[in-house]
Amino acid sequence: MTRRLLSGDYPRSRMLATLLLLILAGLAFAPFAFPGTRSLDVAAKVCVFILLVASYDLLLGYTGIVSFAHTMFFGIGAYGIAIAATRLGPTWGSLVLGSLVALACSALLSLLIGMLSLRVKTIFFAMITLAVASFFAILASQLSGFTGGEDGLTYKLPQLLLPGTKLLEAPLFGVEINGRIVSYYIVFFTAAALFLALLRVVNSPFGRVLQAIRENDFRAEAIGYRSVIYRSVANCVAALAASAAGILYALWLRYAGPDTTLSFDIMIDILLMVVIGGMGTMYGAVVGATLFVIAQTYLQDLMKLASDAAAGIPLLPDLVHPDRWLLWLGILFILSVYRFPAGIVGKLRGRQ
Amino acid sequence: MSPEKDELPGAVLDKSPLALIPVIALVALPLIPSLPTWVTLTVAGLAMGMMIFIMASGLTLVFGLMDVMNFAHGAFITIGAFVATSVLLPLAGWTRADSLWMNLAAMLLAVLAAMAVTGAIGLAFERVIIKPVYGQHLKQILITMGGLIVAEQLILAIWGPDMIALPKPVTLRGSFIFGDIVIEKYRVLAVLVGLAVFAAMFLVLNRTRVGLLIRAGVEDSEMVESLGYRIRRVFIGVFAAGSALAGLGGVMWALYQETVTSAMGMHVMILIFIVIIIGGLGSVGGCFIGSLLVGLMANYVGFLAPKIALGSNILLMVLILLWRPQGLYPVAKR
Amino acid sequence: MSNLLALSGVNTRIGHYHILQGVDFVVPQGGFTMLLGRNGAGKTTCLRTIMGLWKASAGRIDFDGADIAGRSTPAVAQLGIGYVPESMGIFAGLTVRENLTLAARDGPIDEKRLDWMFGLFPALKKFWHLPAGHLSGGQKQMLAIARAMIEPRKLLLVDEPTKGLAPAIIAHMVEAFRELKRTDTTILLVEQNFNFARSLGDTVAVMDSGRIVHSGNMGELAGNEALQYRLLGLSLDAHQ
Amino acid sequence: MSEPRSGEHPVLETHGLTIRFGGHVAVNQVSCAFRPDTLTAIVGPNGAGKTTYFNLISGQLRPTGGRVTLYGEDITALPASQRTRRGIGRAFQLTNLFPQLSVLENVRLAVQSHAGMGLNLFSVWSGHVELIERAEHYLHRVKLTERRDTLASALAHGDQRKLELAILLALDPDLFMFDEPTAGMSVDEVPVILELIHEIKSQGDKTILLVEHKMDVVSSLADRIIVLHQGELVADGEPATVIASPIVQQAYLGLAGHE
Repeated sequence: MTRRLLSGDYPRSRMLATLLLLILAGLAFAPFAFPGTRSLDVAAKVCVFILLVASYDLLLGYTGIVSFAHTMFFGIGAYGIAIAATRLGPTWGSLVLGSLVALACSALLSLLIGMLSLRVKTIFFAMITLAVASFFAILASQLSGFTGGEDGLTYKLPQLLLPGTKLLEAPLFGVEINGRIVSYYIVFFTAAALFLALLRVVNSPFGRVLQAIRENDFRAEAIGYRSVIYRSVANCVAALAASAAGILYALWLRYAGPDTTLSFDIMIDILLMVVIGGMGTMYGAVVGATLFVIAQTYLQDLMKLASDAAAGIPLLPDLVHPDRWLLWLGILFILSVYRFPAGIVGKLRGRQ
Repeated sequence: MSPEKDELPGAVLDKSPLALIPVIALVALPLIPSLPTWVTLTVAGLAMGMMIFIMASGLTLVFGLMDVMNFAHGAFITIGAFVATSVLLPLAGWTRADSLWMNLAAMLLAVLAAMAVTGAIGLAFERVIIKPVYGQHLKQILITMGGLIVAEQLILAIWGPDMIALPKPVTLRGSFIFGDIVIEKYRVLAVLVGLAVFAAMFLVLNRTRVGLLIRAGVEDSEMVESLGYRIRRVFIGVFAAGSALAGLGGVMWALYQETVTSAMGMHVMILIFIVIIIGGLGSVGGCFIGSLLVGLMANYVGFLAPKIALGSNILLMVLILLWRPQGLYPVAKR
Repeated sequence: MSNLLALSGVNTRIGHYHILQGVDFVVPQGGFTMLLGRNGAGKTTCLRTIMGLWKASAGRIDFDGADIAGRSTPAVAQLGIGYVPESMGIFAGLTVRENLTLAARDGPIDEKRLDWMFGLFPALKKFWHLPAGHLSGGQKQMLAIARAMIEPRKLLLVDEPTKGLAPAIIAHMVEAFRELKRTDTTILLVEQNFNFARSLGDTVAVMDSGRIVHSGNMGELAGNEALQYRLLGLSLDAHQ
Repeated sequence: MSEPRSGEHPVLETHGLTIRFGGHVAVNQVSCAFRPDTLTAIVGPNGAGKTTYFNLISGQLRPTGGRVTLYGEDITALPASQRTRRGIGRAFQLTNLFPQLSVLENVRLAVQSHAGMGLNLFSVWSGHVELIERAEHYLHRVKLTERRDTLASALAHGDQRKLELAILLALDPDLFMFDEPTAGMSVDEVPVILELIHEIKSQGDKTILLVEHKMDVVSSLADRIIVLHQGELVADGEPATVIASPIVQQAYLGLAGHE
């Protein structure tokens, strides 16, 4: 059973397995273990980003493609729900329709980009995706009648998902079972299922071909694999998964805007998570996303203490200022690329 | 893609991409209601193109020579702009004086300071960040992205997160007016500086021994070493020079916009990438033409349909890639 | 005759491959040494290791009285070694003149030497201002050789100068090398064309699988068909 | 692939095949037909265009002129991967593997390609036991079974050449192309390779092209020799005849002055 679920790709490290189980348990019981709006927000964000980062790992770690358009697909998913819910009203039907349209758009766009530019060198592709993604972000803010522009869209969801909806009369384990809990578990289970699906993809015959192409695409062609097709399919699968993550995020936030889904800052966050967690491992996405989101939320509190303590010393307070937390992650990122390309997961596996 | 094609400015054999500039200008002519407006927009477009060229040329030259694409180049532009604020704001007396020479002297100081700082950072960047990942494109992208993250945070730590206003020096404000034609003075300066940079690059590359070394190094650096030259030193020099040009571009762009933000480098990076893709990765001549095309396109479309200005540049990029999948002047090597 | 160059126990690894596995041979001062062997034997790697383009993992490379193993390529070149790689390494976008100007490290090209070179390779004079990419294969090879000797060098390393050239051009090349020989140039030349090698070589070293399997003077090898067959697989009558 | 394959119908033909690099014509107007159950050796001096001719046939290069047909069908425009899928298998001169994958995985990927399972996204690769068994079979044939879990990059040179051949066998092609299969091998490793080529040949329905320098190898294996010189086909025929012809004596072996 476990073997089937994990597609035969085990953590291969006791430490890593323990860490993953802890994260799984934490997320599965988050509403009860960490009650409170802020911590549930953190848990939901972790779920969404695990999926988002895992889908990026399929591209970066397994296929060796650097794309800067991943947030674009994330955004398409989020805006799909947002626009459908705004225009067609808060019904299940409109959510399904919005999701399907968003997924179709992502599939089409990713195949188009792939076919047009995946033949070329890594750098060329990275530059083109960066240009296309920024164009898309600007488009979203320009078409304000449709997308809400810079302000984004806030919308209602079906009754079942609203905080005001109580499902049980009495609280369960001291927690009131309302629409937010339902939303959370939709996010959690969908993200978990899709993560396992991605784990399956990288361990499928297809996934092995991707790694072969990453290693030596000339030879992969010579033994009969047309690399542009494989890269395009990988690009498309990753785009679909990113859009799914966007859909979940929009469901959770009941809001979609450029800053939460399309901005280049999120692209940088994804890069940080995948590299620090461990490229080409899938589990790196779980570890990286969890650590990052927790750091984003709680590290700043810690840094505030440090910053106050360093008051009076020139520049140092600025460097450990809570707003500068990315500085330290950036340095960790550079060290990861040089010293441990397989990230935290690689480190943990290496110890065994 | 014949291998003997020369990729350097002036020695460009293939003329058809050059013709794109007048073609775009002529296509725009009937669409724009009046001739003076067209002239104004054309000059504005060329000026914008020149500034983009200053910022992009260093990046593409470094790629052509060292096969390194520095995704943190935008941060150098931002740093150049912030250094300009640190120099020009205390020199308010010079910039507010109604004397062209005082104004230019202040600008020159700012430019020199910006170029010195970004050049030095470039040098350190090459040694610490890029040197270990030569030839590994994927790691290069990642590592320079890491450099970008760190650099942006350092900028925020030093100059703060707020937008800084940077007014143009007094005598460079306003416009020359010829009848109905209005030409901003600063744009004239931008065109002059851009032409000077292009001419300087052309002369260095084609008329000096260092230029000969660089051109040979772009083709086959191993052979240059086999002839007894320490090409690495030339490479590092070019990297520092490319970074210094980013600093110069940052000053020019900041004064053009009259505001400096920590995100400005990233914004122009998009334009710079479009320009480099259009021109062909590593080609300085292609970069020059690409910059002018993008500058003109942005101004014409910005006037006709402001909402799709950036989209028009993406469209231009896609069209050119459909015509020439590796850009206007593909650099055939490696 | 003293030895200008001597390799002893040279090992070279490229990535995971152990290409040179203890190479020993000498290049006597003032003579032509031919390095022969089958494809993949390690001849090119040998020249590249001498040039410092690959780093020897073990062994000594003594040139003109100093161990140059481990020195950088520019440093090796500055000691007076000229190199003509198999690919010829022509700068296609530079003119013939620029190619030669760059090769003249010590300043302007010596006119007398240039005239002598034009005598050897008239095509270079004809196409002086043409980008070198427009030259034919043979002309490129001539430019590559001219570039390596535009200034006096103590030693020339030449990798398969006859590769892909027509017989008439090879004959011309032989003449040019004979002319060079009269100037007491020392040359280490990698070759597959045995006839060419025989007509020029004074001494010979034969490589196989990353080792030297034979070395001696050329006359001995040229006169011994059984040895040729054993070392180079050169025989027409063997299996008829 | 449904075309008849009797001895008279060529499997592969090149028609006026030509490629220029700048001013240099590497392969010039080469027309030649290859029939099944025939081993053709392609010989010629270094730089004669043999490997380039191979690259044109297997699709690594596109010709500037001429056509390549497989069972009469024009495949000039097909990429290398499609030609492999249609039955052209090629071993490379310079070893060209997946260095960071295991020996078994290198072969398994070829088996998987032949089985047409590359686009299978939702099954676990290790569950396809039949593919792994077939890969093991091919490893056994080249005597590499013991190294199955080694990374390809860690193999000795001779073993890498063997792995190269195992990959080729795993593709189960109709047309085998060997580019100097014994280059750089030690003397005791060569017979393994030659025996393997002999086995393939004795299957009877395969077409084999072989680029080789060693004349003893060529004359013991080949049914036919073609000679390339300066990119042109200068001789074609029975081994004994071709080797004895004056043009070959001069052009290929450079032994015109054979005392």
